[in-house]
Formats: sequence, structure tokens, C-alpha cells
Amino acid sequence: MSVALREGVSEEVRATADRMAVFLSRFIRDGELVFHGVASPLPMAAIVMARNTHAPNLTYLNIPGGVDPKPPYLPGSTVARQLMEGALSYFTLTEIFDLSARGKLDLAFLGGAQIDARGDMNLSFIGDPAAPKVRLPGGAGSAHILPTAGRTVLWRTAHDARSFPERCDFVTASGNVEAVVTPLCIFEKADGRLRVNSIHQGVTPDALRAATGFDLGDLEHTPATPEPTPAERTALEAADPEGIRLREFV
Amino acid sequence: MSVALREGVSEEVRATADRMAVFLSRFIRDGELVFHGVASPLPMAAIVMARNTHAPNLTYLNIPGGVDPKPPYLPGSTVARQLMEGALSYFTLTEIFDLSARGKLDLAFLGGAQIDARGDMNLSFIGDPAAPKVRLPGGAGSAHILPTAGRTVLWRTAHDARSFPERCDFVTASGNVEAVVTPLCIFEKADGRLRVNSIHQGVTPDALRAATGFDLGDLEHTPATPEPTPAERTALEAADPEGIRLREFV
Amino acid sequence: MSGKIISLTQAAALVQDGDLLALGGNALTRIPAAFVRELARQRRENLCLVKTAGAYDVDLLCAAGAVAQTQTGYVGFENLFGLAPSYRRGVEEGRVQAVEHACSTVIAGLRASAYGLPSQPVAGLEGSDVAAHTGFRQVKDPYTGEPVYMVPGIRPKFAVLHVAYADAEGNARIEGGAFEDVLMSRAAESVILTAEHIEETAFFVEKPDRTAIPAFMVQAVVHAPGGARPGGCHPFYDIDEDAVGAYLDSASSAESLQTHLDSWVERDHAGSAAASGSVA
Amino acid sequence: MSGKIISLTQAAALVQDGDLLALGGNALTRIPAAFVRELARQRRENLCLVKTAGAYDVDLLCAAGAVAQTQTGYVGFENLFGLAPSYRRGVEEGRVQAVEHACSTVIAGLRASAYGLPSQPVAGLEGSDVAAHTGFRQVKDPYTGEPVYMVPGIRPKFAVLHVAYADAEGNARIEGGAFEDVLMSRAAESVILTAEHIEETAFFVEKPDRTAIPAFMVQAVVHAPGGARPGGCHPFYDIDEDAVGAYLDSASSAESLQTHLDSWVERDHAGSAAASGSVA
Repeated sequence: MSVALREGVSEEVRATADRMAVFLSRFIRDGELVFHGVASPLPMAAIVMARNTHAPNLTYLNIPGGVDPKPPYLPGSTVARQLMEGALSYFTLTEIFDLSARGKLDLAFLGGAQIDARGDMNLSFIGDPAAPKVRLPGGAGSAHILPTAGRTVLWRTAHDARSFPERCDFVTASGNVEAVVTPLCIFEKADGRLRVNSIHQGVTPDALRAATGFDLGDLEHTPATPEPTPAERTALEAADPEGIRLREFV
Repeated sequence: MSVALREGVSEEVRATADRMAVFLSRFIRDGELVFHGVASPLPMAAIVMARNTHAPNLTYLNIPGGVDPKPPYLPGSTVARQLMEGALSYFTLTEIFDLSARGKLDLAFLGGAQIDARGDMNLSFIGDPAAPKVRLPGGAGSAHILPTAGRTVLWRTAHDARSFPERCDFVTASGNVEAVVTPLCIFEKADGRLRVNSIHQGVTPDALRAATGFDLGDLEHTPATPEPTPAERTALEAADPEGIRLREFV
Repeated sequence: MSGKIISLTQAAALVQDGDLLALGGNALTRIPAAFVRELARQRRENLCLVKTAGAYDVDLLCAAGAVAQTQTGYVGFENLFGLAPSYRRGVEEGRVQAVEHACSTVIAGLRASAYGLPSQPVAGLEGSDVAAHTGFRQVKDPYTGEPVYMVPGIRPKFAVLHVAYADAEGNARIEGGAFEDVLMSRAAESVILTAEHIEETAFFVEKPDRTAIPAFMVQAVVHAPGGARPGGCHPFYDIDEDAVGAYLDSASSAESLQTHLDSWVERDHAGSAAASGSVA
Repeated sequence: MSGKIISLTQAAALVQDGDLLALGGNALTRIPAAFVRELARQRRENLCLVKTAGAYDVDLLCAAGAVAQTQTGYVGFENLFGLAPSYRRGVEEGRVQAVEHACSTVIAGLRASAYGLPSQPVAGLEGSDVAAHTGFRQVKDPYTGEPVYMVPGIRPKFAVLHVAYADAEGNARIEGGAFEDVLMSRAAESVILTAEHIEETAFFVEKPDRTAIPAFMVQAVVHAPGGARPGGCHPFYDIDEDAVGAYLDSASSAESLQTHLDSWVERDHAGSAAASGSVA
């Protein structure tokens, strides 16, 4: 499966997946309680990788409920039983919501089908919510986690004007968004609005503007996102040798 | 300990303890979910006994959380670990309150320091609650269980006018009281008031009246409580050979 | 050894058209898949489904036209296969009412029922359109004066849970992630179990702390080895991605869905036919 | 193997005068007795104690003059020894404020904190004077219009829990009845564990479903074999009724209480002296 997956994607997609996983991992601080939810291969790879690099004392929480599991390999579903193997304790999703509600979840990674200029996200409806053009899967825990977790980092594997509009068709969740990682850039949220923090290597400001549905302001002095270091690449490859992170791109 | 206990109590006290345990057990219907709380040797003996007589399919719940335990012997504390031995599952006190709150607890046995004419009970304060003469232990779960359980049966090992007043000094709990078992009689609650359902053998109506702080109405046609049968006596002795039920009388 | 054990056919027949069902498991893990297929075979209609994160189970019942309403936080096939096609179509065409929840508000609604309350407060939701869209109301906390969202009680007729081990009375042990199954068992009026293995009661006495569902909550037990397939069930089998993909290929028409259901019928009934002595 | 392991002396010193503490266990089972004795030896004052059903632990701290307030459903020695004498005296003489709870309202208050809510609704209490006396307020349920009692959040500074097994990081396994310990660990700002046995972390990895308290909630671990005595601790020892009686005989005066505390000092510190390498 994984060999087929690797063969099926271009070098460019592969580079994007690696970058995004590495960039997500950089937001993890050592010692933090870190959570990802359903449909989250990139954060899963990022967390496992961070534990083997700069954040050996993070505590890894997930939906199956394994606290600090040592998965034998990364599963294609991020709700699979491998995320309980080698765990020290079980801590259900219900407990994770409570933990976040009482202000003790440090960092959560959440995805969005749309992420808007305010850093709000939509996983519910495209079009009119009363008669949606697209019924999206739903926001899972995001409406709860975004406002209650200490910090959240969003990501989306597609960066285009529909995915990054001025305003979401429906705000599934809004809250303590620190940053958004995309294939083109890293946004940070400041004063209630997303600003480009850094642009990935090889991406021009104009290309970024064209791919974004909201105004990005002045990008002249925006730095380039530092490329994954050799050490980061090695750690990512060790964390996810089968390339499960590529699943987000096929 | 148990031998000493038996030697320390009179035949009369022993007979009262046996009666009360047997009379309590008669309220248990086969197949019911039955609960007792802290400080409840008589109900503990009554439940274990009933399982071996007329209610083999009861489910026995208690504070330590053992569902249907087979205690090797009855402990002096009714929150002791023996009440988990041989259990099929664990079900915490929190779960028992929830069970009762959602209307699924069939029967609970609860004690009271005072039980009044309305069938309300007091385990909180004697005297003025703001400056109590006696600080009682508190009602434990009774304020929750009495109004939510399907039926509750109260008991008290002392029957005197202070224990059975017209009105409690403080109503710790009020609710679905079916009956009250005392050393002298069995009350039932009808139309919001306790009535004497039966008087134990050897107790005169006048003695009962003198020992009760509220009006008992006409007792002329009140039947005698049927004495424990030989089968009941045998089952009780088998359930509690060490006489832990006598603990309520010393 | 009989007790509450009935066949899959009989157990699915306990469910009436229009019932509210909580489905155990999460995403593609430990889902009551055999039971859900049998509901589709029996052509149950107008079901309301409660789940934090659904996938094959919710989508298949939507494909079968069995669903009137869903109360879910997420329905999809993650990065394996993306959106849930029949759920999507059902909602977009107005046949399925998708009550928009966060997973935490599903949990709050189940908590309300489990705790005997009309509704349960929940943290979070600030800034989200979910509360207004779904109609979650606020109260003023009587101590702080803060507004608090309340989620109305969700009281399923049945929690349908696939477990690793059960006995004939309904004691059940889950292996691996329990997800919201335990809460669902408390919130529901009753519980239907499908189990990989039927064990003697002594199995539960040995490790009572592992009994997630006590027998007194359970109405029926079905022996359903492989009952979570094509989902995974720890420690017995993993998600079968090819089989999930085959379902998705079949979900586009009534005929191909029937072929899918037919292809599972023997496996789905194997355990309960053996246990009850009658083929469904 | 050091991690969060500290001596009993150091752990008790984490508690400040005036702190709100949740004490684990129930009645005379799995109570943090050694810890409570050390608080008394260190002459802590104005503590507020939360517990569903207390006995030796609450009464001893009352005897030591360490308690300003209790939030309990029950304090007493059951049919073993009856009323709790020092608690009674403290309340009757106005030194101890006994906030009258049902056990279920203690649980509701802990749930509020665990769930990040200002207050938590609770069923029951109809017809009881407890709600009015304690000042529990009602809200109108926003869906049914029914009045519902809300219990304000109880957020202990520490949950102090005596467990069977812990590792140096604070993973903890309870044997036998868990009572409200797990909820207390979630409701409290932090957790102090006293443990019968200190195990390697591998012990918890072997049975992660048995880890009741995950390490990340725990601030300190004390090796305290026999730490629940004279209470019982499954499966290691039963309630020592003679020793409970001896305590009750001693609780009547400051001198005899000090004798009681002195008589336990060596046993209480034996485990943590060994673990930390220093006698307290």
C-alpha cells in the first residue's frame, strides 16, 4: 500500500507533504499536551516526529485514547487502534474535551475545508447552510477545541481562493488559532486576522496572493519559511517511513 | 469480634435485628436493582439474604461499586472491599446516582436519624440548623436517591418519639418512600403520610403510640407483622453468620 | 448459556422505524457494521442516528434510505476515501436532516440523558455558527452570570455496541478504545450488543474492572464475530481498506448496495446462527 | 526513577493554609491517611475539605484544628463507631463550617470543574432542605422550562489520592473501588499521589486501561506503603478497627492526638524516606 502510495504521487507533492509535516511539528513545544483528531495524518506524523526531535517530553493524545502511544506504524485512519499501542493510559475523547474545557490542553491540530481571513474554519457546509451545495463531514471537535485549547494550529493541504476566503460560508469553529500551515505559506493570527508569517521556498508573493481569497497586505518583507533541516527530514522519515502523510494529498 | 458481638447483645436485641433484616428483605422483588449505602448493615444482610431466598435475580449495587458481589463475609463497614469480591462489573457511586436520576434504580434502602410523619428523613442536624445541638453525619446520597429511585425503604433501629417526630428538625431528604421498618412496626407511606401497616409481634398499640411522636390514627385493625419464617431465619443466618447486622444495635 | 442471546435477525427486528439509535465505535473502528447491514436488509426506515464520528455505518444506512436524521460531529472516510457519498447526497437532496453538532455537544446531550437531566451545559462553541444553526440555547449561570450553552438530552432508544467479549446476560468487555460506547450505554433506554466472542460469566468475574457494560443495562446479545468489518476491532482485526473501498463503489445504486449487503449476509449471520441454532 | 517522587514531608508542604483539598477514598477505605496525619503534624490550618463520605481523614484534621470548612455528604464512622466526634465538635462549636451536601452534589460540583463549567445541574433534591440551606440555585431548563438545581464548581487545589500503584511520573493504578478519585483528579488543579507501591513505567504500559490517573495530571508522588491505615486498601489490607478505635480514644485532647500522630510517624515516613534517601 505504502509503496503504491509513494509511487502514485509526484516529487512535488511529496516535498509539500514533508514540508507541512515538519512545519506543523515546529509548533510543538517540549512538555506540551498535544492532540490531533480524526482525518489527521500530517499532525500525526508531526507529533511522532517532534517526540523524536525537539519535544521528547510532549504528551500525545488522540481520539482512540492512547496516552503517549508508540504506534508500530502510522495507520491510514487516525482513529485506528495502532494509536493505542504502547500507551501508558487510556484517555477517551470525552476526557480530552473536558481537559480542553478546563484549560489544560496545550496544543491541538485541526483541519478546515475553508479557513478565512479571521482564522475561523468551516467543515460543515459549502453554500447556503439551509440548502448546502456540499455537505462537508462536520467539524468533529473543532467548535469545542478551538476556543478552549491553549493554542491551535490549523492546516489545509489545498491552498486556493475557495479554501481561503475572506469569510467562511459557515463558521464551524473559531478561537485560539495561533497559525495556519498551507502548502504555500504559514499564516499567523494577529489582531483577529491571518497574516502571512512566512512564504515557503519557491513560492512567489504573487502566486500566494492569487491563491488566497482575502487580502494579504504587504508581503515585501515576508521571510521565507526555513526549509526542513536534514535532521528534521530524517526524523520525519523515521516517524512515517510508509508515507501515511501522503494520504492527505491523494 | 463477631463472637464478642453476639455475646454482648441481649436475646431481645438479637431478635429485633433478625426481624428488621427479614422485614427489609421482603421489600425486595425478584429481578430488581437494589442499592444500599454507607452505614447499612441491616440492608446489606437483607439483600444478601433475599438473593438466596425469594429474589435470586436481584442485582446488588453498593458504594464500593461491586455489581452483584459474593462477599466472603459481611464487613462491618458497608463501604469495604468485601463488597466488590466476586463482582461481575464495577459501577461507581457516581454511576449509581446517575442510574437513579434517570429512573432506573428500582429500590434503595436508606437510614434516618429522624423520620417524620410525612416520611421525610433527617441525617443533618438536631436542633437549629444554623447552630445545631447535634451535627449528624449528613444524608450521604439520600437527598438524591429518595426523589429519584423507583422505591425507597427507610429503617431506623431506635423507635422513640424523638426519632419519629411530626416534623424533622431539618429535611435531609424527601421522596419516593414506600415503607419504614422499625423495631416496633412497619410504616407505609400513603397520601403523603406514614401509616402503620403492621405491628410486630408482642408490641401493643399503646406502646407503639407512646414511642411515636406523631399521630398514628386508629390501630385497632392493624395486623401483626408476620414473624420471620424458619426459611427466612435460615437464609439470614447463612447470609450473615457473624451477626454483622447486630452492629446497628451496639 | 442462552440468556439474552438472540440472532442478528431478531436483534435488528427490535429496532422500529423511526427509532433513535446510538452507534458505538468511532470512524472505522469497532463499529456495529453487521448490525447496520442487517437493519438495511430489513429495510428499516426513518432512523435517527447519534454518533460522534461516523463513517461506513452512517453512510450505509443513508445509502439504504434508512435514515431521517443524523446527530453527529463528523461523517466521512477520513483521508482513506474522503467524504461520505451517501450521507452527502442524502443531506444535499434534503432526505436526511443533519443536525450539526460538535462531537462535544453529542457527548453533552448523551450526558444529559445519562445524568437524568433535561439538558447539559457544555464549554466551547464561542464564535461558532453551530450553536445558532442547531438551536442550542443559553442560560445565565446562576452564580457567575456568564452565558452557558445547554445541549438538550439525547436519549437513544438503543445503544448498539460492538464489543470484544460478552456473556449471555450482557456483561461486556471492550478492548482498545472505548470511545463514547460507555456513555451511550448509560444514555440509552436499552443496549443491544454484538460481540466478537461469547464468554462464560466467570470470564467477567475474573476482571470485573474490565466490564464496561454491566448486564442489567443490556436487552440483547448477538454473537457476531467479525461484526465490525470492514472496520477494525482490536485486537482481532484491522480496518480492511479494500473492503471499505468496495462498499463505496457499491453505494451509488440500490442494486449494487443490495449486492454489497448480500455479499456479507453469510458472514454476518454465522455467529448468531451457530449460537441460536437457527439460520436467520 | 526519581521523577516526581518526593517525601511525605515535602508533599504535605505543597499544601498551603487555606487550600481546598479533595481527599480520595470513601469512609474507611483507601483514604490518604498518612498524608492527612502529616498535614496535622505540619500544623496546617484553615483547610477546606471535599469528600463524598469522610471518616478518619476528615475527623482527624478537625481534631487537629486544621479545618475551616467541609463540603461532604457524610462524615462518620458508620456502625463501627458512630458519629465523628471531632468533626461534630468542630461544627457544633462553630469552628468548622459544614457545607451541607448530598454526595451527588459533591459529585456535581466536581463535574462542573472537570468539564470546565461554572456549575453543573443535578437531579434529585426535591423536597430536601439541603438546597435552600446550602444555597444551591436553580435555573429554568431552556428547553423544558423545568427548574433544575445547579451546583457551583468545586475546584480543589489538590486531589490527594492514595493508590495501589504509581510510577515516578505519576501514572497510577487503583485496585478495588475507585470511588470519586478519578473525578477528583480531573476536577482539581493538580494531584498528589500516595502509593502503596512504586512501579516502573512498563508496569502501566502492560495494562494501560488500568491506569486511572495519567501522569500529566500529577504533581507529586509519595511512596507510602500502608498509607491508608487504619483504613483498608485492596488488596493489601483491611480496615483495622482496633486502630480506628484507638484514634477515636485519642481524638479528645490535643495531647492524646499528638501521641496518636507520633505513634504513626515512623510508619508514615518509612516508604518515602527509603525512596528519597532522606528521613523526613
